[in-house]
Amino acid sequence: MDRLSVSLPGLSLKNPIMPASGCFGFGREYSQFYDLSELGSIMIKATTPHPRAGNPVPRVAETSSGMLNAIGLQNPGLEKVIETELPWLEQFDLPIIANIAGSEAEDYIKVAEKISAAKNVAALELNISCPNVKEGGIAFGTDPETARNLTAKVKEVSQVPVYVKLSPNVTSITEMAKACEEGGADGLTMINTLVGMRLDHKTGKPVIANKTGGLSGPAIKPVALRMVYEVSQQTTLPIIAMGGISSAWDVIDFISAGASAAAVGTANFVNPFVCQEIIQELPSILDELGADHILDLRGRSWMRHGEAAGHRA
Amino acid sequence: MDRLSVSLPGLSLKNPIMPASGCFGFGREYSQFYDLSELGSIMIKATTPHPRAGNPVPRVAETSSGMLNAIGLQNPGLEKVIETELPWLEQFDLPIIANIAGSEAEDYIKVAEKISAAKNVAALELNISCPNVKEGGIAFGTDPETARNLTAKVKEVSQVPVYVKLSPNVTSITEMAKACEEGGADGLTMINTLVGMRLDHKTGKPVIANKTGGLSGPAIKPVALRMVYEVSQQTTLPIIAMGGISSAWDVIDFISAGASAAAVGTANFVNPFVCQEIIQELPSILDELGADHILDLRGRSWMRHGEAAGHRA
Amino acid sequence: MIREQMKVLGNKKLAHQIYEMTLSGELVSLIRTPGQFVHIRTSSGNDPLLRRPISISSYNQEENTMTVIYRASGLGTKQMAESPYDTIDVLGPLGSGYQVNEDVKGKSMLLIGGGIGVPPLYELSKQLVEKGASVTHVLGFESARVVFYEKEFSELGQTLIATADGSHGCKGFVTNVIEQQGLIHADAFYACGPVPMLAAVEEQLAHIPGFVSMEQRMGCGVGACLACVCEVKDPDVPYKKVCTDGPVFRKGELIYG
Amino acid sequence: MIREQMKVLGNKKLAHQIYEMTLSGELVSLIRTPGQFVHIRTSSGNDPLLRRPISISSYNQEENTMTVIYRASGLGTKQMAESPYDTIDVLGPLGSGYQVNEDVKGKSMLLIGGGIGVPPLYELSKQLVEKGASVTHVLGFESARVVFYEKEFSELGQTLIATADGSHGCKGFVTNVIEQQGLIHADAFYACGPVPMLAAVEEQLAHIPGFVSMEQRMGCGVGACLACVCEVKDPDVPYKKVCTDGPVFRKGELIYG
Ligand SMILES: Cc1cc2nc3c(=O)[nH]c(=O)nc-3n(C[C@H](O)[C@H](O)[C@H](O)COP(=O)(O)OP(=O)(O)OC[C@H]3O[C@@H](n4cnc5c(N)ncnc54)[C@H](O)[C@@H]3O)c2cc1C
Ligand SMILES: Cc1cc2nc3c(=O)[nH]c(=O)nc-3n(C[C@H](O)[C@H](O)[C@H](O)COP(=O)(O)OP(=O)(O)OC[C@H]3O[C@@H](n4cnc5c(N)ncnc54)[C@H](O)[C@@H]3O)c2cc1C
Ligand SMILES: Cc1cc2nc3c(=O)[nH]c(=O)nc-3n(C[C@H](O)[C@H](O)[C@H](O)COP(=O)(O)O)c2cc1C
Ligand SMILES: Cc1cc2nc3c(=O)[nH]c(=O)nc-3n(C[C@H](O)[C@H](O)[C@H](O)COP(=O)(O)O)c2cc1C
Ligand code: FES
Ligand code: FES
Repeated sequence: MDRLSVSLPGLSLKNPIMPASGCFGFGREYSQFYDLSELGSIMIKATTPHPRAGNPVPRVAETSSGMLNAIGLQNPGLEKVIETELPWLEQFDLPIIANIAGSEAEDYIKVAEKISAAKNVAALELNISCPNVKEGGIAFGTDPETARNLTAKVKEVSQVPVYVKLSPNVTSITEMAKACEEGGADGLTMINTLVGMRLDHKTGKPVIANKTGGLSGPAIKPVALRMVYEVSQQTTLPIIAMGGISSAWDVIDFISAGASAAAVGTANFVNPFVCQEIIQELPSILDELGADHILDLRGRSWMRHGEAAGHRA
Repeated sequence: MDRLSVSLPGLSLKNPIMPASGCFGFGREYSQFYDLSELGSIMIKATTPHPRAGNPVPRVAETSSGMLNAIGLQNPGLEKVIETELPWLEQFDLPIIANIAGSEAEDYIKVAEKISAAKNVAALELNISCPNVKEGGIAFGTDPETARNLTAKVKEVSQVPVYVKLSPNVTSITEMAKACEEGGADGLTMINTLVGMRLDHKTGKPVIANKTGGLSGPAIKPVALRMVYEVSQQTTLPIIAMGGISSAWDVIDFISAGASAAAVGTANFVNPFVCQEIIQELPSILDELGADHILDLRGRSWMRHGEAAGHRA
Repeated sequence: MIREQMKVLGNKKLAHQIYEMTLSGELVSLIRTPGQFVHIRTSSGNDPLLRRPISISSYNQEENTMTVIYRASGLGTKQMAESPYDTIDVLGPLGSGYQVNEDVKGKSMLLIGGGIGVPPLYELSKQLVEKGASVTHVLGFESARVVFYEKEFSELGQTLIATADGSHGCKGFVTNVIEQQGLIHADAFYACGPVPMLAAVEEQLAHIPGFVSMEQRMGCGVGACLACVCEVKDPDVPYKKVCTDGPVFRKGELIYG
Repeated sequence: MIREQMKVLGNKKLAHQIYEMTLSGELVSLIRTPGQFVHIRTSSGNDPLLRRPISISSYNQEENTMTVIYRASGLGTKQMAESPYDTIDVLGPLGSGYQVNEDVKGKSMLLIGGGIGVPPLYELSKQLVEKGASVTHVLGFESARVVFYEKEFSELGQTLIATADGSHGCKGFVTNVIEQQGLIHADAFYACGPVPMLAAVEEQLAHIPGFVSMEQRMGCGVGACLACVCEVKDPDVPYKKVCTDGPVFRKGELIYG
């Protein structure tokens, strides 16, 4: 039965469910809970050319139905990821999506070139939307021209398809999406976090050391859904959606909005089994909706009756 | 005791708490619950030159810690508001903030001219951020140039100070704020709703007839807080803050972020007494924080120790 | 109209997903007509955020008690069903219900309910009977397992059940039953249920006076937010509000979209 | 490390805002050392969203029961205190706790706790005593009304209380008591409490071996999100994770910000 299999540029997924970058490390911790081979893919933690210590603490704060984080791209650096983390992940039957980040275009190019050559890296996710670093990150993700150029440069060196991760902190998400498409992106992932803040009641100072942080979790789902709905109608690029997904029905919502796959971030912290549970629940939901294949539901929020769905494996 | 009194352009407020526009009608319904004279002010429902029927139903949908609405500026029109609603409100000891909207600049100018002449209208709130109408609304609120021009034009005709209501659906909220400042705004109100969407699980279609709606409630508070924090440091305009406020501590947060007053929207639906309760609770919180006056806390999130607060009455 | 932490005297399952909650408090003394509703907060946190509108299905103003009957289908109503708390936050009574005057005496009244539209008809029927009317109930449900209050209604008057799948009573819709049983000659009708049912009933019973109770997604429940509007035929009034102008409207007043 | 809907056997108030919850379940059999913690989900909805890290204060692996002691101060812990439910969603056991080896026999151990850092020391003390160590407890609290477990600790060894306002025991901090009572000559110390206390204790007891338990705001609780890091002195390791490398660290390992 392949009701869940999805084929996207570079990615032959047994199901369209994967943990979102930064919310699953490099998989080691969650491998204690279930067999990671059950997943469609893993979007690994952002990798930068050199090791990064990340931001001071506190790095997280809770908000109504959401959380703020400012981890600051802490990661062991390109070399360690290639030599240790990726080989460790080879034991699982999975294509890996490598999330790459940096402070300047050169950083992205360097990481893209090297990491895309790794055996199990099937696609890159260009993180041009991290709100938690002083330089780079979100700066690339809020100006269409910059995003287009960066995408084109990374495409030149990458041996695997390139997905660009969009920031929701923009006036026009479709403009950003189109710029990435023009730059040669093979797909989009969306959304990264919304910039937010929490203050300590007593002192009135920001709870997070970085002052602002990225808002994730169910609170942002309506915004993410709307953006996927808009972008999927305006570009032909496949979308891997994320933003508040914590149940199989949330996944159906994003597929209906026009996504072809879905990533789960914050919900892993609430329930470490959430990805596994979603994958197990999807078939019965497809039964309930009378759908043979999950992608038969793709775009049904905006598609006129009878139109065909796409990207089915 | 005037620990809560706040003096802003055009507004001499006995306390800085008021219901947000569209969430309190013209006050009639909530006057059944408590004496509206207890409020600092009321931001009345958006008024347009002519009566508007608004959008088809469903107009609201619930989300995690939030709600979506697409009322579509239903209102009885300028004439009725001036002849019936505003005179009715005269029985309360309150300055009124009139929220004005339209499809084109002429609409705003027309409403501003007339409504600012009403006896109890002490300030205008220029709604350039309504996401739920096809024309106008948010279009004015996402382009700095357009916002500046509109502000300037309205200023020319208004007999009372003009506050501009900012949309959070922009790449740079400070750029928008500065544009309004340049246009001559006397103050800012922020934030309006984030554009979002909810889908029906079964059909996959948008729940709201208008397809997208504006997200409000506690879910958006971290975004609102961050924006007030940014804007209050970049302009000298006083800010009336809103976005997810539902308790006295939420008010303290926004004052700490840099606002001078606070408006309560969605929370009125959850608890019709919320504004009254907040006003009653504030003094004991000031005691707890050792603050003589609420504005002694203004901007303490970003202010260096010992700096003075402002806008105190 | 008050907001009250009402005492939960009982919360019992009546049928598949259908629960009856008995509440007591001051709020009961303010109820004016059958068909009014309350707005219930099901969580003390922000999820879900909004209240849930639920009809008052019966009330006793001597004992200050009332019951609501609800279907536990979504987040909020499921919380109600599972609530282990002994009080619940209720806003009400809201809306204007069915007027029951002395002139109903001797009249034959047809009460038509569909699914979770059935509950408010129970108090209405009690009051009609008390005032000397004779009542006939036609109640439509999905299937046998969600039927409730058949006995209670039967004690007040003839009670005919229709189920969509024929698993109980007649197979079909309430309009089929009304047709088959020749009930179109009642003196007046009162209907509450899904919009398609209301539309069909209004058409079928166009020749007699009637009242319908509407549902709409709500924000405030008190008339301020303009979420709950419905279109009316009167061209001078583009919209009416279900929460305050309704939920009960006169037959012919509404445009069913 | 499992996720389990644990049975709530008891949830009792010990002092002002301080509660003791007794839980039973399979999870208990996986506990390895005192000082480990669990990650508790306090709501079934999304508000609050995240779990709450709470230390295991004692456990009984024959009966599969454990207790946690917590302060009901914020949204999540208040929900725990008020919970009428008879199960609760627990993830654990997490982190690495205090190692208690046979070589503690005959040694004099100093256990230092501050506020809600006190609970994990209780199981630690029990195990140290069981293995033949002699224990002295120095427990610091804000004031008399939040003191808990004085009797329980007293049964295991000398127990000295310090309160910031002097309303119970000595007025002052734990370091004052340690100084005054000449306790700096213990064979080793174990501390759990707020960071300023840990820093002061490490300085005061720099001459003896010791272990400290750290707190940090957490996301996942399992080592994946990198929320809970703390700075360490080893220049080759910029950060360690409280949730997996800790919460217990060796004295001298951490840089207190
Ligand atoms: C005047 C009135 C009287 C009602 N009386 C009853 C009654 O006596 N018994 C009963 O079971 N139901 C009644 N309903 C319907 C009831 O309000 C909804 O079933 C309930 O709100 C659904 O909440 P949920 O938590 O199950 O669903 P969710 O899916 O969690 O609801 C999401 C949102 O949609 C709204 N919503 C969903 N369905 C409806 C609906 N049909 N009407 C209005 N809002 C809806 C909810 O209020 C909530 O804001 C009444 C509705 C109205 C307007
Ligand atoms: C390893 C470890 C063991 C702990 N053991 C205990 C214990 O045995 N008893 C006890 O009462 N408390 C303990 N704490 C502290 C406890 O986790 C916090 O008091 C609790 O999370 C606060 O939640 P709240 O709902 O009351 O506060 P809220 O203000 O609602 O919390 C908001 C957010 O901040 C986090 N947070 C707030 N304070 C702390 C804190 N001090 N440490 C970590 N996160 C915090 C919360 O987890 C939540 O994500 C421990 C913390 C850690 C890290
Ligand atoms: C703790 C944390 C760390 C994150 N780190 C990264 C990262 O390294 N790279 C990235 O592209 N996104 C990162 N994100 C964003 C998520 O991948 C995701 O886009 C976002 O959280 C929205 O999804 P969610 O609501 O399911 O969490 C991080 C999010 C969180 C909560
Ligand atoms: C039902 C509803 C109607 C609204 N109508 C208006 C309006 O007419 N004019 C306006 O400027 N803002 C309107 N708003 C936005 C609110 O004034 C406020 O900016 C927003 O809801 C955020 O605050 P909150 O989270 O406290 O609700 C409306 C919001 C809601 C929920
Ligand atoms: S629900 Fe707000 S006007 Fe009816
Ligand atoms: S809490 Fe996630 S790494 Fe420690």
